[in-house]
Amino acid sequence: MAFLAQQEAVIIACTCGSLKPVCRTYFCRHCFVIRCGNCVSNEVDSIYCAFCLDNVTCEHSLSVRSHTVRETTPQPQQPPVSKHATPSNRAYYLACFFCRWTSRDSNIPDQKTASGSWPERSNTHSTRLNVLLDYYKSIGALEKSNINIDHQSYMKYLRKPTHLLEDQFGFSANVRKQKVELLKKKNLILTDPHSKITVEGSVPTDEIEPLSEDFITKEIDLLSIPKLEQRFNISDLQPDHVSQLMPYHKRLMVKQSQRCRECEHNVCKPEYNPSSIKFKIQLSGYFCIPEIRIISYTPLIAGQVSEITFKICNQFKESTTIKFKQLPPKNSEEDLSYYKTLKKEILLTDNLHKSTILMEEARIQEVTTTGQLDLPKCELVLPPRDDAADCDDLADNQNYNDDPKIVIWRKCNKVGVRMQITPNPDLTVGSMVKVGFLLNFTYTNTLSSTLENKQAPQIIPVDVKMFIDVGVLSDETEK
Amino acid sequence: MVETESLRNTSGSGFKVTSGAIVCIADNSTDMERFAGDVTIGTGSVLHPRVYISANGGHVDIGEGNIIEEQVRINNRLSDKGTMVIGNNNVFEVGCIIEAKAIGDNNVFESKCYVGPEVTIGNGVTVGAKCNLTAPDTIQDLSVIYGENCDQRLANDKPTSQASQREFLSRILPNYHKLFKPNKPILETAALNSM
Amino acid sequence: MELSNIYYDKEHYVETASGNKVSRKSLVAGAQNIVLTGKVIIQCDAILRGDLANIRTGRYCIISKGVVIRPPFKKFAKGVAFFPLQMGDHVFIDENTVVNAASVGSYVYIGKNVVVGRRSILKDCCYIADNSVIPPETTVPSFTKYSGSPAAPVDELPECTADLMSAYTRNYFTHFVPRPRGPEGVNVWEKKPDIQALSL
Amino acid sequence: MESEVKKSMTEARKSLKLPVYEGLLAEKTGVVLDIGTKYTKYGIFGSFQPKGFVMSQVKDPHTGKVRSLYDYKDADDLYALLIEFIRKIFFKYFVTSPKDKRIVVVESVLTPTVWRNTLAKVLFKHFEVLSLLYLPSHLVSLCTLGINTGLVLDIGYTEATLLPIFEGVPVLCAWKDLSIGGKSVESHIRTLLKNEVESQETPNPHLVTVEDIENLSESILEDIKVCSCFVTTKERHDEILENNPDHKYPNNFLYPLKSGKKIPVSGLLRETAFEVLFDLDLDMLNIATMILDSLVCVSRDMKKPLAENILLTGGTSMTPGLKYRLLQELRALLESSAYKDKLFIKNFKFHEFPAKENYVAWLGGAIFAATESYNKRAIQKDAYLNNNIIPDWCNLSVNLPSG
Repeated sequence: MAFLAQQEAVIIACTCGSLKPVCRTYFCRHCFVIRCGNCVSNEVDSIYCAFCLDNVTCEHSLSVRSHTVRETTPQPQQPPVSKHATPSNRAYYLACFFCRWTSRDSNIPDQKTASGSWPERSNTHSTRLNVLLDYYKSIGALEKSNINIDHQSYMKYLRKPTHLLEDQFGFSANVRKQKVELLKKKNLILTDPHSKITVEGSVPTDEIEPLSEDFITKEIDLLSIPKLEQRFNISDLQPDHVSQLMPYHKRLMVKQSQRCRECEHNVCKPEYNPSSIKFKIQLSGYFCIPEIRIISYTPLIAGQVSEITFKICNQFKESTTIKFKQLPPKNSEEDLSYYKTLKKEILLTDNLHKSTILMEEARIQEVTTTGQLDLPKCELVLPPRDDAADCDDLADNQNYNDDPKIVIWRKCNKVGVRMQITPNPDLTVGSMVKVGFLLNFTYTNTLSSTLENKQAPQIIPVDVKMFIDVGVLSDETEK
Repeated sequence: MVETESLRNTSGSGFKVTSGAIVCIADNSTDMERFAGDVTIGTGSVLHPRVYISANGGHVDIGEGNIIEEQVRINNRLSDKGTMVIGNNNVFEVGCIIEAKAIGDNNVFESKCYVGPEVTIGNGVTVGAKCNLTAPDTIQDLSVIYGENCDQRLANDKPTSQASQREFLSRILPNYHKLFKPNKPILETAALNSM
Repeated sequence: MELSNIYYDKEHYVETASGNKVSRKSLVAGAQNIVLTGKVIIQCDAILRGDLANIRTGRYCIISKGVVIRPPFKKFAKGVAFFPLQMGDHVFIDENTVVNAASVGSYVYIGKNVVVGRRSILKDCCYIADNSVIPPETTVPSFTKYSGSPAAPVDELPECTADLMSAYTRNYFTHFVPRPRGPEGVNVWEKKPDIQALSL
Repeated sequence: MESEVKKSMTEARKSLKLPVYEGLLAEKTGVVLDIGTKYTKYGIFGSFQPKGFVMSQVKDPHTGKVRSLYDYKDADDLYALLIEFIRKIFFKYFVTSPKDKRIVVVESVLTPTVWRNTLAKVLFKHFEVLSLLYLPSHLVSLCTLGINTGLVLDIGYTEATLLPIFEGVPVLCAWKDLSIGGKSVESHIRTLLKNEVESQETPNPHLVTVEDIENLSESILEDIKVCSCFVTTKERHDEILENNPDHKYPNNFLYPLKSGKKIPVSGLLRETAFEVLFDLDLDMLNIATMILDSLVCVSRDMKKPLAENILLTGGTSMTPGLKYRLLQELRALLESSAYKDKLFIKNFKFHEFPAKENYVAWLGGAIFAATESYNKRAIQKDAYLNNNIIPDWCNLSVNLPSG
């Protein structure tokens, strides 16, 4: 993604250990930790047809969830084709605007109405399969009803049907006994007055049709042979000639919402309406975590100091104070405590049934940094994001006691920072210089102040591990 | 009965527009080299602005009732310096590059497709958007070339006629564009335009 | 990586009162039918076919080199009609793309060499990858990335796409600056980085 | 005109809202997965055909490269791959969240423990499914026929596996497997193509070069295999071996590539590509000997019922002519000295499925999952979270008589 790729040079480590670009993370305003797609629970909010953008959930009952467009390849609809002007005489057929397939190609009769009534094909074997399904269902039901008789011994048998048969010279006595029992049970099933369902097993045959002569005599006509993918779209037929291809249902799409697994609050919840891009709750990391971008850097040479400038931008609606810290050494206690393992909790609900929530362990992804960043010791204060101020060119710099060696400019909620970078001396030319640091920023919790009245907003320091792909190492001689 | 008149352009070769054809000139006249060499455009054909036709390799003969949209490049690159014949009622959509040996009637060349010099196109063929035809081949009638891998299939009907679009365009385009008049030399039109 | 400045030659561009920057080398046909709401960039060799039907763009639309914006047509029993083409705010269209859509929403990114088919509808916040072909009459829903020919959804976009796109097009607009001329007539930028120029 | 435009637009919009909506998961139902080495079959409990086929591969979230699920480095790597894959299946194809859903996974009896455990971990811990049941693919294939005894030979993409089932009990000691399948056929096609291109005397600029063949993607080889190759009869194969001048090869054809170049595919290739299934390998094994060797292993009273209830499953077994040829080979081998006195059978019989062979195992799983037996056998979420164990036939802790 070109415009997102700019973001992807800067990667942050989520609390769960996954590495994500900032825009793919969330910030839970109840737990005050960073979350990402891997450590939130994704929920389906609404389902819609990507084609007509009709929402097919909520109040609609299952039976009327009936919006989907059919297609073979991308198959939109072609409405009227008939030359007759009166609507009653119009005929409709399906057509693909991409490959010009039409439903007439597959001998599907034209329809009188534009929507609906397209013939739905059923599995050719459905009669037989229904019989089989009923049969196995009756066995299953019987198995359930016999539960009191000898469920335990039966289960014991079922659970270890195989490993006792290692003796290749026949059944051991034990197995034979069990087999007799099994047969008894089978008879029981088949003679049970409650279920008279029996099934005729398939009849094997030794008359196999020989290879058709066509393969040897006929020319290959590639235009008439469908691709495997096209065959799979009609899984029960898997036709071998294009004239048998059928339209298939277009896939629906989902709108997902994300929920923090620890506190069960939503971190992101879109509006139901599929064409809306608004959110009821939107706690993307992009809006809370200060955004860092590289502006420029002098050529990177192994073991030598170069200069790099960053733009740091506060997208949050409250001001924030940021500090830079070195990454803790790998697998140190400090490091591991950063990756907060999601705890396993057992809740007791009303009826004293245990229900378990939250169970995933952190998956720490190793990052090897290949350069050292000389981090400024001072704190930086970033003013809040103010969309109106963007137009105002007279931003004042006086209020901040910035070290001019570090802060090179300020503009609204953005600040330009200069740092020294030293790529590792053993790095080879052309490899990526990656640096990492711990960014500590303050998050102002406005939620608590509004809820619990007149309490000063809570200011929470948050650590985030940042890794930046600065650029490739240049050749010393080129300088 | 169709009258044609030979015109001269900067490269000094013939550019013939049959009366009834509509050739739009782009607003700014920087593109004099848009039509180079011997080009004949049949009656009822509509050329949108910024079409490039190069007949430097040999004559280009465009038939009747074709629609040629902007950014289309038609190049005669035939190895034998022969005439490139384009039939009637074809549609060349935005940005396609045509170097074909011969083209029949009622074909559609969708946006940004490419037809190479060793390809012969039959009738009623659709070349899909961004499809490339480079290998020497004769594309049979009613073929449809489509998709990422330039898959081919046979349609059972020719593409729908574009006569109504052509009619609409020939009504609307003269209101907005300087036209290349069959009875005026291109130099004069261009001069008018740059004023 | 922050965008670096994109330079244009001042004499080749017309700047309107509402901040639109239109290349003289582009072709804007039927200008009376075209509305550019402001801060729109139209680069050289781009073609806008306002002669066929109305075209309306929102603010901060970037139309790169060689792009064709063309209202789509539809056939009826009684002839042909070209439909007006609507475009939202913060739309970026990369080089040599053909847009035949009926409407393009806001915060839309369309890559290089894309063909957007007739009467297709690109909803707000969608992304069309380079070299894709959107078949005619397709609807591209919000927060999806479409790619391939025929284009199909391949990915989802982050929830903050609207902000990312608006930051991107604003940034592009501020970095789209006239080529500075030093005393020797060479590019000043190459000699000394102008930090202020990059500060937005 | 304008009113016409408007009218047509509304009409078009109306017509787009076509009906027929394909199943969201209802409350009581669940999802059956058969994750094959090449294609994964997915569908709903009790339905008669899979909702779809999808390649068993995902885009690596970090490198962006497409990777097969079976190319995992270790359990952690597999965990990450499976998360992506299961997410794709549920959110893209089933448009629903797997949370609190019932799942059936159809798998081979010899699936590696790490695979089973990791998949269970992904489903329970990451996606919080309600219950999970692993079903052995060979065993459930019988459910599609309503029989209890059968010799199931599954010829898949990377390997052919065989397991006899007698009265519903897998006879594990007669298990056979051989690493031949669709993949070996494809690599054989590549070799044959290379030979053909090399043997051309005058290089044709419009035909592919040896290099092109080496770089040919697997999907193109697969397409050549599917659209043109077949299993020839034993008689014709013998003719080819004898170099019989009267042998009439099938037609050659040119397979066009996107680059404009063409691949010459000869009749010889079309006819012999599948011979890798029947050529004896170093251990003198092929798919026919697998069946016979397995029959040798089982006790005498099982031989005849098994030989007369052969089930051929797996995508590769759909190849035209394969079943006929296999029967021919079996009959010929029965007369050979190696098997003549060991087997006391006269005939072989095959079953026809009410389905396509490549999703038979899935169908068996779907039928089984629709019964009450599912709830009894499935591992429930709470049970898994308490002890983190997936019962397995080879795990003693769950198979002790007291358990």
